[in-house]
Amino acid sequence: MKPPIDNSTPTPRKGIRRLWHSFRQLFAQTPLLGWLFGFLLASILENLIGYPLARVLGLSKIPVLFGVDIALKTPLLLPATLLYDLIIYIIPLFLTVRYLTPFANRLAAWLLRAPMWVSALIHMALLFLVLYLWTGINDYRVLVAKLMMVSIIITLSLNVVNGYMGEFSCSHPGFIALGAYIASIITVGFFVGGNLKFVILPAYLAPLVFPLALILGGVVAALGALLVAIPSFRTRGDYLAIISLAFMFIVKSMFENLEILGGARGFGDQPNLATLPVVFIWTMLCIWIINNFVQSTMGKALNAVRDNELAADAMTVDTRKTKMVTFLFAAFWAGIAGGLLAHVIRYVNPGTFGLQKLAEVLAMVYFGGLNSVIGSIVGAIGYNLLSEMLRPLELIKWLIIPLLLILVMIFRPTGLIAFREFDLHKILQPKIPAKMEEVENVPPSS
Amino acid sequence: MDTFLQNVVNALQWGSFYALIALGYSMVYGVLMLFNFAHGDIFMVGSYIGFFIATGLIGLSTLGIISLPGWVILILTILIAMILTSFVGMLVERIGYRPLRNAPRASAAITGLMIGIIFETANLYLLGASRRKFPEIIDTSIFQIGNVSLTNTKIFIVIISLLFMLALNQFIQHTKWGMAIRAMAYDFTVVPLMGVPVNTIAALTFGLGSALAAAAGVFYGMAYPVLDPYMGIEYGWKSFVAAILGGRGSVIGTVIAGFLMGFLDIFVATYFPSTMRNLISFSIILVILTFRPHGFFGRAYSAQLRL
Amino acid sequence: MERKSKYLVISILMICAILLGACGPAAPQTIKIGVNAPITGDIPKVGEGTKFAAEMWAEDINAAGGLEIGGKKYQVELIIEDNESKAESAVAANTKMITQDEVLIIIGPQASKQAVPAGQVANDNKTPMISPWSTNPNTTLNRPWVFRACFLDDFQGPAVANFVTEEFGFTKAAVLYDIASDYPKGLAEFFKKAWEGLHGAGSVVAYESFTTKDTDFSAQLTKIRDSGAEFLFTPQYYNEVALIAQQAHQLGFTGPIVGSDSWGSAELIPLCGEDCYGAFFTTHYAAAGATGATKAFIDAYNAKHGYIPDDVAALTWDAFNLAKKAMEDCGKITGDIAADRACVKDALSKVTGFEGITGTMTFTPGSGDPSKCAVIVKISDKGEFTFYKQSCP
Amino acid sequence: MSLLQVKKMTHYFGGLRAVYNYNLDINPGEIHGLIGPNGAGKTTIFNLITGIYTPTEGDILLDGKSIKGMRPHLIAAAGLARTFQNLRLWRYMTVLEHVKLAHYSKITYGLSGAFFNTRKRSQEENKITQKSMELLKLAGISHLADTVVTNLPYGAQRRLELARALAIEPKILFLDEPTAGMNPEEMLQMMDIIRKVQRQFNLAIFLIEHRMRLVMELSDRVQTLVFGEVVAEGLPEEVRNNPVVIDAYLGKEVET
Repeated sequence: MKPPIDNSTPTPRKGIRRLWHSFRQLFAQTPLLGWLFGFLLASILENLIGYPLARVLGLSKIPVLFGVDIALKTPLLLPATLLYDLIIYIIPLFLTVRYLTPFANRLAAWLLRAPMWVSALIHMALLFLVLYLWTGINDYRVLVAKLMMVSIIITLSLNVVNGYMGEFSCSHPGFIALGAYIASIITVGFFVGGNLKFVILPAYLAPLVFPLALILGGVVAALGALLVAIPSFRTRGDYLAIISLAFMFIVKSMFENLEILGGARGFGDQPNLATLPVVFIWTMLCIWIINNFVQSTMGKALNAVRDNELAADAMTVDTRKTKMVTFLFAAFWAGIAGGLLAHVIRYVNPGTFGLQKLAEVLAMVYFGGLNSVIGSIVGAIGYNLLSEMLRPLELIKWLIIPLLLILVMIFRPTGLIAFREFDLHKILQPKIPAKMEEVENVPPSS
Repeated sequence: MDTFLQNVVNALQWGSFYALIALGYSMVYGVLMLFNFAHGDIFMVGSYIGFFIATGLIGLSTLGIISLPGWVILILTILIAMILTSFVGMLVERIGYRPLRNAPRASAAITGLMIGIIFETANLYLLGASRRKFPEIIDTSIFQIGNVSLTNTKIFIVIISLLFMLALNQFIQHTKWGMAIRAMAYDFTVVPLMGVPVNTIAALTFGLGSALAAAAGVFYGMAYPVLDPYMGIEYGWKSFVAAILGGRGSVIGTVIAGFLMGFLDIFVATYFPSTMRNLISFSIILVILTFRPHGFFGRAYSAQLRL
Repeated sequence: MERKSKYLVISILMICAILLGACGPAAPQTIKIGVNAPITGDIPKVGEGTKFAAEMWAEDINAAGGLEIGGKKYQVELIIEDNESKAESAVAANTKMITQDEVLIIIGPQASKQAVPAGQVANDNKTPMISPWSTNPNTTLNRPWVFRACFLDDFQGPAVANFVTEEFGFTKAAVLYDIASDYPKGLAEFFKKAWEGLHGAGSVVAYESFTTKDTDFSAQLTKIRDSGAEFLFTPQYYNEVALIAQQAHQLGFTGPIVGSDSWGSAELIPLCGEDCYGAFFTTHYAAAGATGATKAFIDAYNAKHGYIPDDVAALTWDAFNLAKKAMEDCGKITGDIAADRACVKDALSKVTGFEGITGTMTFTPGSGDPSKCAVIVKISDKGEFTFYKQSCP
Repeated sequence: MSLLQVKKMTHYFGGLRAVYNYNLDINPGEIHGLIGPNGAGKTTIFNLITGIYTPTEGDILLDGKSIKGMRPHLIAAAGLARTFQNLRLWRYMTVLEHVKLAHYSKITYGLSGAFFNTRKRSQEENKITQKSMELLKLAGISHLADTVVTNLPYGAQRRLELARALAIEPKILFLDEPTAGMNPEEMLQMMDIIRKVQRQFNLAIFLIEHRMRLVMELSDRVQTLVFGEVVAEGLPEEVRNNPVVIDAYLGKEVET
């Protein structure tokens, strides 16, 4: 049952809150499909008239990330970028939402008559199309999108341990490093050669071997996770935190010492296999599988271990197995993300996987929200976008981002969107106007 | 043998930094159960404050405005740096931690990390990218005992650090405030019932911890006179390890853990390739934790963590 | 009805936009040069030097009316991106400058851990890139579009070994280096190889390492002291050199200390003080007693920013002038960015006898590494970097 | 043959003797009470039998098989459920999720089901949901199924603990002060529920309680524990009138 909500008789609102309310009202009936159509229209529009429009507005090129970077560098161009965003993104979105919503609702309802995976696949295909068209403008966008998706995998997998199971694990950079190096060894060893050379296979096999390399990287990372998982049977909380921290240092140290992999010099020349569709597919797969896991009763065991381990034991939950599975599972995905990362940047070095990376991944998880798939997605995207858009601010950027995070922590201590279930059906379904029950089930104690 | 003795001397100095910084960390950790990831950066701030005070005092002395002998300047530097830094620590507690008293512990850890980044960036922004040279407050003199080299600063640092540790232990064990701190470390919820204001105790522990970090910062400046904005990061994390290894709320345990980490650092570098240092010292720490899962002097406390 | 007319206006505006955009200006009046610098992160001082040198260069050029290429003057526009001293960020910065800002050439990144992956991006996107400071062979290896402005470790290491042998006649060397940082590590390895080539296996009596951010070297230095080494070679950055020299003396090590170009910062002496007096290091130029263009650069930089430029700044300056020379050699800027980039790259690979402030550089086709001479500098008793000797390949 | 049999169980914490020579026999369908003053070791006995601690000496048999030294979740899965004196609910989970999770040991879809949302999994999950809803109805809290537990009133939290314990389909149920902190009215309701489930599932119940009235009314047999040793055992009437018990424990505080 939902807690009682005073939504039935909206109290009079003033100023911005009223505006925000009517804004929400306007969009409340748009299903995901409608939004996708809107973004699709916007990306098509940008592909068609983006460049000339930018020239007319006095911008030298299409603004990459909604013009924030341009406006920060030369504030004089702010009106131009705003106008650009208005014409390319906001107006088409608004129009679609205004006129296509009924159609989108009907279509969404019709799609749901088939099994849900059909509808989900169609949504994903649309999402990819939008992403493909939007990034098609510029390679920089491709890179940002890829890094963002890799971050989603990393954040989600860390959330499984830190959010769902409530351990403070610091070993994630270590898992990422393991995945990155193992996958790189395979692709470089089989397709590039150089210092490391197995058999050089023909290049057309590379896209087939790449998933295997990633999986192997994930498996090795999971094996590494045994070192953290086994102590977790006996000890929890802070002690486990330093065990995991030690693990991170040990992995980093190990790669610094491995001369064959370049040691501190790093390891480069990875073939360009992590293309946009590949990264996209892995990200979707990761979201799907992790979401399945945490929603199953077996996955709920993680929460039970977190909230009261003794009670979990007494209710037949195999806590050791749960911890083992969780650490290995999270490490596996971190390894996959590492492999992808190595092939996006096409270079790895041990220095990347240190305390700085740790602070970054922790920030993404807690920023987005604990115990929430959506939260992790929002956290990863938000952090990455912010980080890229504020690039021109240089030093100031590193004052703004931490401040923002502190504010989030103070006002929402568990993160922006914490403890919310990622209910696929609810997301895909049409939004019927009569229903106005869009209130989150956030535990008030959090 | 000489090499060994020399390294014992080296490790004593190195370990006293770890111990001092870890004590500050352990104060906060023991009482509030917080991962205070800003602590390394408070150490950095303390060191910079010490730098400015020392430079200022020496400047005034050379200009002839005041005339103070070196050791007075040194003591003044340490004291003023400790006092000022303790205010910084209390400010951090007020802004970053107090609003999160009832939040999951990890959230406060994130705030700490972010406050640390703000300190680093602000330093870089205000003082520029140049590293600072900590002035030589007292002239260094080198003694040779057999083949073992000692300097007066080394001896001073080790002795004063030990004195600080002793003083802290006395304070915790034998004063009213120390008792309140221990009570709070024992049970967070019971303290308000005893009529002790939690906020005051929290501020006090932060102040004390930061003061110790400042002392460590000044000593560090005397021994390794190159200061840079990022110098605290590693110490923050390593003192976190030492504080936990020592056992929650145990002064003696933390000091031992700090010195242990100092000795590990030095002796691993002596007898193994130094690349293996983190690898070996952390492996040893893992082994210790396997056999003493609650640190040297820690009680087993319930797994009831607030997330 | 009212609303509809609003949309109508907007759509008309859009159509106008398309039409107008089609006849927008095409030929560039400015040349864009990208700078990929570590302004935040571990090595902010390097970023600062890079940025200052770049800005000084651009101001000079623009004050003189611009770059003259093929009889036409172009203003220079710098696009400075911060790579946060991270590999991902350096890649992102390069991608952005290449695809979004459409820079003609990129100067940077400085440190190899950013220059190696960033070089990949530049090479893939067929954009010339000059890393002023990266000494990792992989930065330019098999990458025709990537160049550097500094000499390589395989030259500098032996140069140091030869110098010490000739000057002092020592036979027992000690090395202390940071194993987690690729520059010191590479240099230490090349030095060891060269020294053992001269004096036989085992002549490097102590080969000690530490990890980035360490500040206590007492264990390693104790070993070095007790190993009977006659001198210490430490290819470290200046901030670490200050600590190493001080601790070595406190532990009673008395031999000379010798270093590499990473010592070449004006900050070395303020940080290190008397402990560094009398030490030697190989570098690109000697600040004290410099003449000509080198002196002009040092004076201008000092006047503007209040300190003697580091080697990074000097190398960045040279990288910019290399770029300038290549553009001038190229002879024309067509406005077709791909053709212009190719032209600049071809011109760069043909540069010979370029007189930079850090020495004379010559590129051989097929390699992005210049051949240039090293200078051996002695730190005088006043703390000045004085010219001592030159060593050429 | 008795359902649960404890033979000569003794346990030391370090040098401290917590439980000495404890014997217990519970038959199917029987309600067995355990009383004793604070610190007598009642909860320790629960923890020893349910596997949180392993007894230093003695043996524990469930259905004739030794469960001594088995891990707690296996003992629970073997049919021994418990509630806790101080509620141990999972603070961020809903009521329904609590009861569903207690079906953990019966899940057969395995990791592949958990990861890939197979047909088998959705069938099983549906079945578990149905069963759980029935239990919630029994405990009278089905209307709160989607509420997060921290928002529940105290009485409902107690009921939820009971429903959760029943979900593991126990043969024997350990109740550790099931009415602690309840007002008399709530206590009566709880007694009704206990009786009801006992009859419905033919459960054996092992009960620790402070309130004499509850123990005396519900129990078939009662043991009195003082300093880890049983000082009196028998029918409620016998125990109530046993002078040793009155002396050692009840004194004037007998509430009837």
